[in-house]
Amino acid sequence: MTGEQPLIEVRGLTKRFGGLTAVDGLDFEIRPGEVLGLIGPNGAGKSTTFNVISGTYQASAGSMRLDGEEILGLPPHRIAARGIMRTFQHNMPFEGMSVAENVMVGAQTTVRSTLGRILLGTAAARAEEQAIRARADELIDFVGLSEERDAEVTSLSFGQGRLLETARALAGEPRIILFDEPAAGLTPSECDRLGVIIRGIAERGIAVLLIEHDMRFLLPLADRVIVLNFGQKIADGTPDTIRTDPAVVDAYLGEAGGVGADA
Amino acid sequence: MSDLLELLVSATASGCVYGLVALAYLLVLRPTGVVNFASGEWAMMGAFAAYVLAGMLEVPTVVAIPGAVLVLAVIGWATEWFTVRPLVERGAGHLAPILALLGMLVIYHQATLLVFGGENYPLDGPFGFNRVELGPFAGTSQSFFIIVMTAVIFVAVWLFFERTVWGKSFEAVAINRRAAALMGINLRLVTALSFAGGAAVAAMAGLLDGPRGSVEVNAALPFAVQGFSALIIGGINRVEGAILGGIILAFAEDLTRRYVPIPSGLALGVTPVLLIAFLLVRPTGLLRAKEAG
Amino acid sequence: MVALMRWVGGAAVLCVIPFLLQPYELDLYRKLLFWVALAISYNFLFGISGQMALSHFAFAGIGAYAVVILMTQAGLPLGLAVVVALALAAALALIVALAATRLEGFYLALATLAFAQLLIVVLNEGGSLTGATGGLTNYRLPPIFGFVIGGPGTAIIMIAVLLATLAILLRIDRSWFGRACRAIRDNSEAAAAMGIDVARTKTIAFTTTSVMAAAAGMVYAFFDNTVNPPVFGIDNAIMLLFMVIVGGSGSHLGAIIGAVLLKLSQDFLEPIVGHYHALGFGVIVVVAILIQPKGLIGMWDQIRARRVAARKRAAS
Amino acid sequence: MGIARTMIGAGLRVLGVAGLATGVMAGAANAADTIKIGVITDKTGNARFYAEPVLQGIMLATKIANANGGVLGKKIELLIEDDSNKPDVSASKAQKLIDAGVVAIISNSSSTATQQAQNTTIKTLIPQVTHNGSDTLTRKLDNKCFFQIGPLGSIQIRTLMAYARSKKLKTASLVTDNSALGQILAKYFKIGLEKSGVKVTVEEVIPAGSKSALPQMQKVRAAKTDAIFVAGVLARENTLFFRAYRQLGLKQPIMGSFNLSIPTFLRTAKGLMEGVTFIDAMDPAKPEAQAFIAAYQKEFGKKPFSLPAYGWDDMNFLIQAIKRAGSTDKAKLCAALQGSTGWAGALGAKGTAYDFSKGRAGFNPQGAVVRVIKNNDHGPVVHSGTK
Repeated sequence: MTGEQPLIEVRGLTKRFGGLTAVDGLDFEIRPGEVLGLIGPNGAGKSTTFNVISGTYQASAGSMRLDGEEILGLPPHRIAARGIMRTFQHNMPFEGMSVAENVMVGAQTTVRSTLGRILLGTAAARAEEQAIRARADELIDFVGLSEERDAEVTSLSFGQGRLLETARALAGEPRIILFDEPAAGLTPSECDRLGVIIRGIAERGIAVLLIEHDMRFLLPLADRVIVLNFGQKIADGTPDTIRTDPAVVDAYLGEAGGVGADA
Repeated sequence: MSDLLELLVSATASGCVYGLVALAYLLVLRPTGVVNFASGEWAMMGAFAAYVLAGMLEVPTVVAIPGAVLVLAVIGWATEWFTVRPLVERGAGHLAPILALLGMLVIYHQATLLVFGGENYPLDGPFGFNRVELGPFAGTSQSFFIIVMTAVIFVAVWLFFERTVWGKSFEAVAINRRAAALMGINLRLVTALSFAGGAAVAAMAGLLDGPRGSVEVNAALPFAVQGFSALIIGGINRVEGAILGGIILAFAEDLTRRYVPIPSGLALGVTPVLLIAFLLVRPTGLLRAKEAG
Repeated sequence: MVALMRWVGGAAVLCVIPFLLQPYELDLYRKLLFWVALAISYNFLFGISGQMALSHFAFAGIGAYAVVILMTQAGLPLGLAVVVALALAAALALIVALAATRLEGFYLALATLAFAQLLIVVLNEGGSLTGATGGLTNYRLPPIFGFVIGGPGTAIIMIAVLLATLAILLRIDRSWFGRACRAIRDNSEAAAAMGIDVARTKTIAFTTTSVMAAAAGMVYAFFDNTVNPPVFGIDNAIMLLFMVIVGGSGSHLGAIIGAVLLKLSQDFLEPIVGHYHALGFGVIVVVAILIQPKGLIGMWDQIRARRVAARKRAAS
Repeated sequence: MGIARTMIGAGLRVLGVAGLATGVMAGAANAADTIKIGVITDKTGNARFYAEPVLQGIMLATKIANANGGVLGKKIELLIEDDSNKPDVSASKAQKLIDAGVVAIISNSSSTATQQAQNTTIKTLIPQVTHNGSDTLTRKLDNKCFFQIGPLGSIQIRTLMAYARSKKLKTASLVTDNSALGQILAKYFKIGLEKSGVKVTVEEVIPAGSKSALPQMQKVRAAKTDAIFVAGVLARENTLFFRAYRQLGLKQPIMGSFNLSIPTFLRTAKGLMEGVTFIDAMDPAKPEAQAFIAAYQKEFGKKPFSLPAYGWDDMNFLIQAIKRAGSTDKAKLCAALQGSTGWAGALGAKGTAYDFSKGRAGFNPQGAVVRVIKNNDHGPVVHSGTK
């Protein structure tokens, strides 16, 4: 894994809001199939990092390269088009659509048929639509929402909503998925299920960037963890090294008192 | 020069009317996020309420004006209670209350039309239309009455928001409903009061304008359009924006009609053009929101 | 194949009706078709794409005026006039869309309302070009392929425009484009995160549906052989909005039902209950929004879902 | 007290109209035995405030005709349709009436709506009558069976000019509103003024929904014209005009179109209109007008303004033609209407009659009168005709 070329290389990523520097010269990289955790206390700059990467915020400085190509500063839909998909901390389903349609929206970046071809109803366009539907079905099965395939999304539980977001992000055939605190609000059993799914995603060769608060969820899942504090990276390593890193314990884990102990 | 000064008095009075309708929009919009296109109907109904009290029941003006305002406040309150509240509590989308109020617009309009017909009714101003000269400024007593009343209303509303605990809680709701509810603010009451206040202010606009031309059902749509145009120009976040927008709009209209050599029919385009320009170039209006916190 | 048969069958039924009607009924029928065609495209714009634009009737007016002016004053043959008028409407729609689709919710409503108002000012002040407040009249639909088109003929042309509108919109609605539009309507931030170009999608939806409105407007211009400003004003724009809401916004069938119901109630209820009809109309709209935000179609779905549930319970 | 009076008044009005309606509908027991006449009126739109009084006149004339035994031995049955002053609806309603078998249609709505309805009636050449004053109605479409009985805008201005000749006008201001009729009247006022050698130096529009007419009237004041001509239709906006006129201390004579004859102005612009001259189509001194006034007074217990007289003439114009045609066949009726030259109605100056020899707009060019507002009422006729 370590031998592979990084998929994404972030260098000197900085985001300032007025006088406040929320993210300060952050460097990191992710490789295909890697699960990278991003942790830190509240206000450490995790969410800001996330929003800058996904294109919601404009970075103040820095660079982000995908396969060596600079993509920092592209608008969100272009970032997504490069294969960087995300989930939302508060689920953001498309409420007027069924579960299957929600997942099919995720396949937007894979679409090749033009509107003209759709109007003409060409065989290729129809085949593509079939393929999108089939893929959505497959992903719904993968995350375990088969029963709810045709349900209104408003009828889903919060945990099911999280699974839907995951399936939706996968439908875009992403090279990397960004998870924004995926375990927040889930029951322990739902957490376990999500953990298995995230592992499964990584095994498909998709990189995963996880922002998480819940160490019990994150540490067993991550291949590598980056710790932020006041917008700066204070540690970067395997979960085991992070657990014992004095700076991390000092800034964050110390107070939680052996959070990782039972992992 | 004296022409210009006289025109400015009249335009300021018109701008005050626009500003009051804009304020009616704003009072509802701030805490609820709902644009109430029925504000124009409220203004028209306020004028009719004043006509019923002063013109038909022959109640003295000092009673008729607050009476009409009160009637509309009750209508505003009721409107909130049975069209907006159920939607908000159900968590309906942000467009649903706007559309429900559009439906209410039709109800208000048709109900008034059924009662009063398409006729025009005269409404007397308390001081008539004598020419008054204040230094270099000349205008009718009604114009000065409009300006003074509007100033009083805006100062009162401004003081309410800036200086009272109640006003602060409105502001808190405007900034963040959820946080405000957590702080123990009664969202329902704030919302209901916003509608009552909005309707009351709209009624003032209607009954102050009524004596100039006359009272009629068809006046509602122009009120609605002029009011939100003023609101967009001034900015949707500040009480001062409403009156500023109103006066700018009235000046733009009247000065164009007076001094720009285009057919006066084309001068009608001033309002939509200004509105489009502001929406595209500066959708926040001239006055921005104060920084939260 | 079955689908095609169904379309042909539907078109045949619609096209036979005009020959069975009395002249007044025929006139109502084609005006009803005009409203239905507009409601279908407006539903795509408002109900599916989530853009609360109030310019839809204005574009119908642009189409109607453009084709008449090009034909009678520029002397273009009908076919060319139609093409140029459509291009003109598309260009205008694109300009409005590029500017207005950046605006959200009621801001868009205000901007498009201002545009619609501006159009009325221009039509009223257009002198002999637009016929000013009186509008344009005294023109006729020239023979098409040698056929002189009468009342039923204009109805059939309207049916063609209506079905084309429906077919195109159904097809794109059931594709990635329709999903993109719905996604933007429901949550534009999440839509962008899924790789949807929000501004571009909205612009395409706005321009396409506005051109469809213009096409319907062109046929309308030959119903009474008159175009005048009041028809394309704000009243009818709001009426269209109500049709879509009452029928069930976001649903093609809902838009059709809403348009038929409200238009017919205007024509048939009004003579019976007089002005109370307009009042009742407002009540229906408010009640529809309060009780079932998805309109009549939503109510129907609800009833059906309950029945299915009851049947399941009974079976188990 | 006031409200009680008004409410009772409103109630009486409703009852009165209802009574009239039953009077009209009675005798319609066997539909085949009636002569159906269609009316397209505005009950719910923005032309309603003048369409409703006109409709009163139509119904009154019908009631009286039926009481006198009807026409050709049959009662008249009115089929009344509301178009809300919407042009497209107006055209549909015309077709509806034709299908219902009416022998003629009276259009009592705005000129825009009437014009669109004409495109329907022209197809079957069913007689259509209106009192609308727009000059373009008989010119834009060559509808051989469309007749206009109201004073055209061009006649109004010629009458006003004849009256003003003694005042030796050189320049004039022209003020109107943005309603369709207001615009059309202004157009013909301008043509008429310029034909008489009067220069129109200021043309102003007071758009619907204005809050003041001061900017426009300042321009009028600055131009120092010899007179101000008013072609506007809207009551509210015209009131703004009179307010600004008073506020700016203007003294020029005001000469108005027949729209100032709408009694609403006497209430909304109360006391502001003293001495204003306006065109009226009714001369109370004319015997035919006196007959109308007497009938109206008997029915409603008060003196009529001129608006119901338009409807009265619309209907009586049709009735006399049906009698002369001896048939309700549309071609014969059409010819009889065309040949109505010499028939005198309640409208028009004393001694004038309708004249269709030169066109389908039959109001006698000498028929309009100029009246003056006096004591906040429609005062005496001070001039009549275009000479």
